[in-house]
Amino acid sequence: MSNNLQDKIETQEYIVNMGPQHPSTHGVLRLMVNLEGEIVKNVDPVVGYIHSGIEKMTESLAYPQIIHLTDRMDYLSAHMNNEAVALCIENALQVEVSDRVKVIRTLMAELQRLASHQLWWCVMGMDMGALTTFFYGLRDREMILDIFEETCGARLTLNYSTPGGVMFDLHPNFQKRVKEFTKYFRKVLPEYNQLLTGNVIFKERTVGLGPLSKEDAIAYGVTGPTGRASGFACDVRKHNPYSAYDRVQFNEILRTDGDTFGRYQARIDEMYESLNIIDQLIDNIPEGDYQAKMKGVIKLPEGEFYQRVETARGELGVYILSDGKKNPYRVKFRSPVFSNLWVLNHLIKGQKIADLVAVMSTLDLVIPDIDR
Amino acid sequence: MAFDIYDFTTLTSSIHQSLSESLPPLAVEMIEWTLVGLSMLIFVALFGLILVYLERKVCALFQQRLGPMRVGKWGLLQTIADFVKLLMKELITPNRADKFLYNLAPFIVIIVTFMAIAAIPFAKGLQALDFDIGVFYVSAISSLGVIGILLAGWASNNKYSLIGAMRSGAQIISYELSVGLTLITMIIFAGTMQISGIVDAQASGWFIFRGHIPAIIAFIIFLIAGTAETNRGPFDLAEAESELTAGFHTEYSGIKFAFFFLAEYVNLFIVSAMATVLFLGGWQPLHFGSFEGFNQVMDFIPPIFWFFGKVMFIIYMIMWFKWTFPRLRVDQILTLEWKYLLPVNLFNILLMTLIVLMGWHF
Amino acid sequence: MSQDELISRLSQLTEEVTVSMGPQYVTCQVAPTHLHQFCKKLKEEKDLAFDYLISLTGVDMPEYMTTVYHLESTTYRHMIVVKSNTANRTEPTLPSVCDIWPTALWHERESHDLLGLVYENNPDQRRLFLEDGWGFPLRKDYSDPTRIVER
Amino acid sequence: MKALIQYISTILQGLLTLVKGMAVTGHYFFRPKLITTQQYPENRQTLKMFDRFRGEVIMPHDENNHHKCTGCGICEMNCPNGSIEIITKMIETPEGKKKKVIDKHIYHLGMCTLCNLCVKACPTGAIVMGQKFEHAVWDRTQLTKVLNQPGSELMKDVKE
Repeated sequence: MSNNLQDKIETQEYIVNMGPQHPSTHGVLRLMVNLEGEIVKNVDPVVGYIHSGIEKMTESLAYPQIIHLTDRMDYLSAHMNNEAVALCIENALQVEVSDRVKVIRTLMAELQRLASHQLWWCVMGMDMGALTTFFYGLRDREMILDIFEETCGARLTLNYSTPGGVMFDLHPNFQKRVKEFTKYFRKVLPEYNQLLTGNVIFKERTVGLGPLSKEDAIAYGVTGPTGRASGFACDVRKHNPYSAYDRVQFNEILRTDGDTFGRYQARIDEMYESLNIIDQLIDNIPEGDYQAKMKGVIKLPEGEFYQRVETARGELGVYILSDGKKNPYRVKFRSPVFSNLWVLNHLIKGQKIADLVAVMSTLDLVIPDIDR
Repeated sequence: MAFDIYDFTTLTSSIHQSLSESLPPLAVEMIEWTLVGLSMLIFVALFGLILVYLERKVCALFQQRLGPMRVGKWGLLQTIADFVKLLMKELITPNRADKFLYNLAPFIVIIVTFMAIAAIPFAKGLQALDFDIGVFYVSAISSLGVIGILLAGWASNNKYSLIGAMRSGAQIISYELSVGLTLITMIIFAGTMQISGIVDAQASGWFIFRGHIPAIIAFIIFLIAGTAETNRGPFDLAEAESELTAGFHTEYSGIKFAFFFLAEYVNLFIVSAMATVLFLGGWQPLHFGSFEGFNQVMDFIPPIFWFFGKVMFIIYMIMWFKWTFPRLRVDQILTLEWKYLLPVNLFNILLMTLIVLMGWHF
Repeated sequence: MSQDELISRLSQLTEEVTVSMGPQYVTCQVAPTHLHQFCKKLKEEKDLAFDYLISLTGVDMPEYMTTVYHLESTTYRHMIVVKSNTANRTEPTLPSVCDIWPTALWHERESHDLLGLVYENNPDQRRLFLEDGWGFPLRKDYSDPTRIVER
Repeated sequence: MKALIQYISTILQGLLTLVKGMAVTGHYFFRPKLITTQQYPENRQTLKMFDRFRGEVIMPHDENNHHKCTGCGICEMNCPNGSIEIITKMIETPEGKKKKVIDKHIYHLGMCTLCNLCVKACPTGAIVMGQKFEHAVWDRTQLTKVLNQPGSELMKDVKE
């Protein structure tokens, strides 16, 4: 009888559908999680819920108009996205921008990186269940957004870089505000460490979780702090300097552990490096034009152009194929999050559901950057 | 009707007498039970609302926010507005849910919390049930709540709910052990399981001072295990918002959800009240050896304020835990219990027994 | 390796490749039949060591379909561009390089989704963003009168 | 014995890190003055946006109901989203010449991404970015605005 019953019981695969609406996917990412009890057996990300067809839209837009679309890819590193397209166009046209523009762009990029990492930090804490971190991170990020708003007129979708320069000159208050911010933030960052980094529960949950080897990081094309935590030297700022990165001293944060805690620590360390870069530049912003002379209608010469920049999440590549008209023939954005996402399954197999959330938040996913 | 804020036995006995004069004993019994039940009901509803408001304000202050500010002065009426909203919401039952169990679960949870609250001594003479095994009764009843959570998770026909319920089951079964062992530690010290007896024994000094090292260790363990018992703070795996959306009560809406919500806060009160009774002297005021003037000032504060002051302090501590720490993972919760709390607890019992035997306490 | 050295070194690698200097990087044009073999060599030759596939782009030229590979060596920090064309527009087929660089798996899937390029031996050629049966929006002849407004 | 000491020290160290974390939150709990949130609709009067804030495109008019828009259509060309439509009309100037002037400068706020390209491109500085940020309306059609006021004219000294 009992044998008979056992035969009748069917064991089904326990597939939990995380998303597209789920608190920890930070957007409309859907994960089909195959579970065995608490253990994750397989994760299949399903993307495309917020695909906006930016690559197709660019084919019918003029070059200066493309830039504002890139704000909407990785909205947390909007300035770096703008900068990438602007640099690519300048590169193709052989336009030399003034030193002032270069320094402004670098400063803005580093502020943006800080803002992005702050948001990542507070969301990471929230995913781990420490809700208070969320408010502390946002509190500090607000200061950077105010700086942006004062200079660029927008907080998130900056659209600040234009081909040949920047949209506005720096606001007179800019230097004062940034100095205030760096002073304040250097004081607050140790608090971040006290609250979350050193916490025994946090350490227990992250150290040794989801390790990614250097070889795998290169093979999967995992860049940014995520890749650098595994030892993959992929900092474009260091290896292919653009804007003013060749004139500042900073360290490329390279770690060897490559686990969740390593990725966490890499970002915390990067915040210090960003503060260093800002400190080096903020007092010597050279005078000059904030916008180089450009033609009314920008036409790129025939050919293909590629520009790499380092966003807060990794390497962004802009590939423009031009046929000499005022619209590009084909634009491709090699977005960092698109490549970083797919390593998730590799990292999470055999771990628990709670770990899935932790690993996902250290990959620092921004969904519109996947879907573009 | 005699009323004495320092001793409620006069009030209760005068009510009993005035009723007995005109009514047969059975009717007196019935009326008294109804009165007690009603006052408990009102207390739970009111205190739940106050606790929810407090939690929102406290967490807002931890997070540098203002918290509810709109409804009433400083948002004082916010929770009442929320309660009215919850009352008016549609009760949704998922299509393929087990209807009977699904509807039963919130009632189990709320009834169990009511049963436990009966044994809590609010002040001298203000206690509904005073068994000679009171501590045992509270610990036995409070572990029944997990049945409601398990039923809710299973009957919802939701995968998140089921995972949450299973986690909750594993967690509460483990932490029941720690709570029980700390209770035993303190029972050894008090020499009685009767709650009123335990409180009376602390008239000369709270157990946490008199029992020194083992009592402090037991207090810390009780706080940790108690937080876990209430499914709160770093132990809120059953709900685990960022993992399981809302865990076992994902599918509940309206007043059924409110029952779970209320039960969580009443459980919080029960755990804090038990900690108060066992470690902080229940409603006994704070006395320091021979400082007569100080002791008299302390005596002047009515016991009911002493009791609620201590309870609020412990509730504040538990809220502080919740709004500071990240959540533990399910295997770490079990590790913490079985590898750390249990051995320390067992050792602590030995230590306490030794101290009681040798009379090394104050 | 400087770019001139790269050109000569790459030309020696196989005969079926035309190496030229692009606007920024050395560009190799390879026939689809030899693409996989060529890429394998690019990764495995000790002095080339192109172990990092930065970007994989499908392009629809009106006459043919192209896939552009941007490669970098993490040891030597040199970059090249590899291109491969297929003239067949109804079923444009290229060999997959996902066994050489695993990241190509999803870049190829994206390219397959948006341009209809088929990558042989890619184990996961489901649509990525769009539903089955949708057209290929990044092709130049794609038309969608309801969703695309011509300017 | 060594294992026992290690066991106890892990417990104590773990507790210490927890207390450290609680010190941070406790620090802020007892300093309600540091609260940074604002009560938005209540502080509307004192809320001032930065002067470069991009809220919407507006066309400033002077006291004589004159604006600077010549109707050249450069903003329409520069707009990436097609949120600006220029409708011009021909009028006869007092000298008897025919002249093209703006009839309606239609602006779809619902399609606008506030990228500032039109303002930057405008040769006469006729349109600027406004400070208003409360754009919620009941009906989508209310988001389509005509920027030049009815009966308004081109300023005298604006070169075409």
